[in-house]
Amino acid sequence: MLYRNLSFFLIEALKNLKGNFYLHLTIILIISISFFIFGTLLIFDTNIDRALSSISKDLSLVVFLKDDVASGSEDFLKLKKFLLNYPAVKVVHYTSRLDAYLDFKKNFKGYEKVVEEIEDNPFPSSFEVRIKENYSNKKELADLISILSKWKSVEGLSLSKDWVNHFFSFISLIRMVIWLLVALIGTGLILIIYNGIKLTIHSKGSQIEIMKLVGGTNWFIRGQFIFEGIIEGLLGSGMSLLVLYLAYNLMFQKITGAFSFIFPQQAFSFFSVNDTLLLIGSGTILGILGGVLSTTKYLKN
Amino acid sequence: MLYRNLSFFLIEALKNLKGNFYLHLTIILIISISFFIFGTLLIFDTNIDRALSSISKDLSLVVFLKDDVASGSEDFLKLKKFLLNYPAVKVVHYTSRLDAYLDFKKNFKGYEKVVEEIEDNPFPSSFEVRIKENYSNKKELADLISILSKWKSVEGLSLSKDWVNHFFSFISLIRMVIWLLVALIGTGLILIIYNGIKLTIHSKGSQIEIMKLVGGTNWFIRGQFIFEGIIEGLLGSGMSLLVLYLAYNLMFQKITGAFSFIFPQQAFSFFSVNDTLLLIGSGTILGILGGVLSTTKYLKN
Amino acid sequence: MIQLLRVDKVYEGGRWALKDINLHIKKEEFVFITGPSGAGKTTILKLIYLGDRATNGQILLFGRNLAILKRNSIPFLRRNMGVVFQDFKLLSDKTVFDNVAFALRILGTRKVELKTRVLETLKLVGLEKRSNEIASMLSGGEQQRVCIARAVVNEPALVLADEPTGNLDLDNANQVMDIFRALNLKGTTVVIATHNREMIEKTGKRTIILDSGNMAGENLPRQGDAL
Amino acid sequence: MIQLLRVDKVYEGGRWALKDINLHIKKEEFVFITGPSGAGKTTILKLIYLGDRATNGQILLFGRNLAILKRNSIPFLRRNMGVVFQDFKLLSDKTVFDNVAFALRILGTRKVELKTRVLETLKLVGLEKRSNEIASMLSGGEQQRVCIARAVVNEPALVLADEPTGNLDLDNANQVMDIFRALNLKGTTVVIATHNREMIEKTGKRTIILDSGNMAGENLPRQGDAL
Ligand SMILES: Nc1ncnc2c1ncn2[C@@H]1O[C@H](COP(=O)(O)OP(=O)(O)OP(=O)(O)O)[C@@H](O)[C@H]1O
Ligand SMILES: Nc1ncnc2c1ncn2[C@@H]1O[C@H](COP(=O)(O)OP(=O)(O)OP(=O)(O)O)[C@@H](O)[C@H]1O
Ligand SMILES: [Mg+2]
Ligand SMILES: [Mg+2]
Repeated sequence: MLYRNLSFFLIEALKNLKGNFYLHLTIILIISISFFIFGTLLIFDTNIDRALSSISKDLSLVVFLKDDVASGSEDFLKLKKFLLNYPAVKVVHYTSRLDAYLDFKKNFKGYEKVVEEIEDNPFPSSFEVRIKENYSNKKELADLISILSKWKSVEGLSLSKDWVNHFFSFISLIRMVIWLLVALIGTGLILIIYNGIKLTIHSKGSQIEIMKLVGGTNWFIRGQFIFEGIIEGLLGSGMSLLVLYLAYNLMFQKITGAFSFIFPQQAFSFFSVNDTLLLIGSGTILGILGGVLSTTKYLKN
Repeated sequence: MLYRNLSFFLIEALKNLKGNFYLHLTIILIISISFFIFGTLLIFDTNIDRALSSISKDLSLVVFLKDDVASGSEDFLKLKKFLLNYPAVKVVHYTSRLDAYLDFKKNFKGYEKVVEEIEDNPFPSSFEVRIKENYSNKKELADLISILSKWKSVEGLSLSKDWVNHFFSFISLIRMVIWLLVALIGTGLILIIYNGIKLTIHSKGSQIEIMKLVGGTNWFIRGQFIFEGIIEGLLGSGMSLLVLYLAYNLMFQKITGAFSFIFPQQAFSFFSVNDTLLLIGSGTILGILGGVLSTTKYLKN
Repeated sequence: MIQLLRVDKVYEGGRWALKDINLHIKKEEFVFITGPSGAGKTTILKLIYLGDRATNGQILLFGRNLAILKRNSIPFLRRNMGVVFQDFKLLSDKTVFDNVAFALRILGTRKVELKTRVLETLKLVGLEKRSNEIASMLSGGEQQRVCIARAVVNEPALVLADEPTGNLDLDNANQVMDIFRALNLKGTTVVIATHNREMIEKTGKRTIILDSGNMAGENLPRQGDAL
Repeated sequence: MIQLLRVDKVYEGGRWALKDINLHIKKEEFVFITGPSGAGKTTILKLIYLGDRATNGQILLFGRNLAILKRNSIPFLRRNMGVVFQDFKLLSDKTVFDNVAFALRILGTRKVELKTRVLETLKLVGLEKRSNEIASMLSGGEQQRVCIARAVVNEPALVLADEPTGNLDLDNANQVMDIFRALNLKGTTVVIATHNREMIEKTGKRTIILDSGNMAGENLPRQGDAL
């Protein structure tokens, strides 16, 4: 009897979906678009969050060398060795004057002419020294800066957190807007879904009424509406994930390009399989809830 | 007769709104949320766009001075005069060694200790030279860099477009996501609204049918549904603007704070009166269209 | 007034609801259409009030050929008819008054006159005290009478009534028939589809008998009666 | 079987639909309820099938007091009744078959048996060939017969029929009455609300007469007939 009922429910649900096509298309679209928006914002936010948590640890110190310090010279090697052995230092990366010049040319598209017309290469060679996370607030770092600022081959120092700082406050603005959007859209969606259900009630009300008058129990009547809800929820969340995935693949080049330029150590990624299942699961639950709630009012008396 | 009809339509529209409360609340909410999303994205995008167009012109050159050049010395004054008179230069701003030190302390919260334990102030004094827009690609700029790099009080140069560059690619990523969202939400909304209308047709179908059978002309029947649409559109767009405005005011401090930190010359602003009217106008038009379209099918035969 | 010439009606799905119907109803005539359930009574009326189009044949109404009538002329043609539908077709969330008034509102009747006429007509069907109640809350017979009031409120040239007394007791049914007869005497053409033999016999008017979509016979009006 | 003790029904808005009704319908009885439009016939049936609750008084059905019946017992009580509604209440976008089958599906009847019984019942009302048509596409009388088929398909202990022949011609009406009589002979209690005096007289069963919500009289069954 259970199997007979379940298959009857499924068939009736499919018939209802077909019969009331526009109602259900609308519900599916609403679910789908909600999930799409949430999905996009989530993907975006997760990626930024991950990137930020990696970048914020990368405090780095740029040590500019005097122009007369050659890359193989004794002083150069001594400095390099000192840096490599210093406890607070994680990685050391050397940029020659030529590299700096080429970097500049690459980063300042449109200014190549300016640079080419400069007779001397104005860019100093430098060591970029990445500091270990747990040292960033310690005396060793202060000592390092002290020592380096007195080192005779060193022309200057720069703690390269400048743009990152501006960047952080900008990102926090963006994330604030994102969460503002999520909160307000979320509230709105709950209202829409709640009212959409009331709407469904109105459109299904007379049918439910009749089924009750003929002696259907609450759960027997609910059966088909719950199946309807499940189908809607699955289709809605599934569709949004599909569109999201297609969009992600379509834009992959551009997004990952832009992203990796800013966060070189961080790949821009889609949802994990777990997250995907979670989203589809919550779509289904939304659908079941919709089916139960939408019938509850008419089943009350 | 026209006046009699119009007031009848308005009254019937209001009765319909009351009678079919949840249907209309849903429609209003859908319109409202759509406008809200568009509004937020538009405000955000317009502001960024405006800020970018101002910032992208601000190429600036930082001239670091040797530690032994005092701020009143002859060399200092000579360099300052030279910079101020140079044709490509727009504004010159001096930062003393102490200023640089304090700036650093301010910008690197959490590193104060590091800095305090450094015995010598390691930060050079500098002139920040803002370049006139139309000079940014010209020989004068190259010459300036050439001259400065040979100037004896000058320790080094830096074209400060570094963080701005990263920043730009990040912003372009954000804007790409925004427009991707807008495009997809837009498509989705058109579908939702179209189907919402079909849904309205179903819920109003029998009423329209009956009115026709009793001899109502198409426009007589449409009258009240158009009024319904207008009311929905006005309420929908009005509500979204109100929420948007409240959110804007509530977050004003934080948003403008973060914004002005990044774009100091640019105030973060809400829609202009014109834009507001435009949005409300398009809400109304959407409503009218909804009313006309939703009745068209049943009026066909 | 109404002329059907070799009219067929085949519904989607292939059901022949009417086959080769020829019928002439004159101005100011009072005609019954009868026949068993599913004979095609409602279908004939539907074709006349343009609720559907004939599959084959010609229908002339008020001197116009319905087959070639333009869509936007339909409302104006309908304003000359009052129709009592078998399933009432009331605006279920509107009051009794608004339901009846609708037929006058589309004609642009002035407020005061509209009110008087609606209440007068409701009195005829015994519902004058119910004018502010919502239509769907009335009993079956009461709803049927609202529908009749709506059909006659604008004193149309033609009244089509489909089973107008199916939900009424004898007294109310007689009252309704009196209304139709009175209208008929004032010049309105009346066509009533019904299975109620008693009513037909008592009234003694011309009666067209349908069976499974075919014309199965015709009883002429009793002597001494008008057309 | 059914007992109404001093039952009042006041609808929202203050309309007294029933006043101080006392009524006892025995098991296997066949009873008519009659009275003019708006008398309260439909309301009495509604109270019995629990479509609404009485304002005052007690109703006992199958030995249970409806005033204190729990909500989730209602469906099981209803499965012992078949109801023919005055406005049919068919699932309008489902087929004739599905409409009738629904009353069996909720009982968990097996597929094969379900099909046989639905088709048999449709045959009784002369619609066996229409089982795959959508209910809303049928004529008024055909819809009424579907509704009757649904009410009797599970051979319930009690049949309530509200104006079950209002849209039917004489032949079909007689056929329907035959079905009710046959069920009654097999032990089903039958209560029919109708304004059709002819039918009441011909059948000669006990008749309760309502007027404006009051019990206005009662005709006892003709001699020689069963209860
Ligand atoms: N919309 C429709 N689609 C398909 N078939 C239809 C439709 N309307 C009516 N029919 C069929 O056409 C035939 C004639 O129907 P009609 O409603 O004219 O009968 P009727 O004489 O009014 O019967 P009743 O006395 O039962 O109201 C019936 O067999 C009916 O099933
Ligand atoms: N839901 C309701 N709300 C308010 N009043 C109602 C409601 N249902 C019925 N009534 C009123 O109660 C009274 C009795 O109605 P009921 O439907 O029982 O009459 P009836 O005897 O079935 O009449 P008919 O022969 O016309 O079907 C009527 O005056 C009716 O208007
Ligand atoms: Mg009919
Ligand atoms: Mg009734």
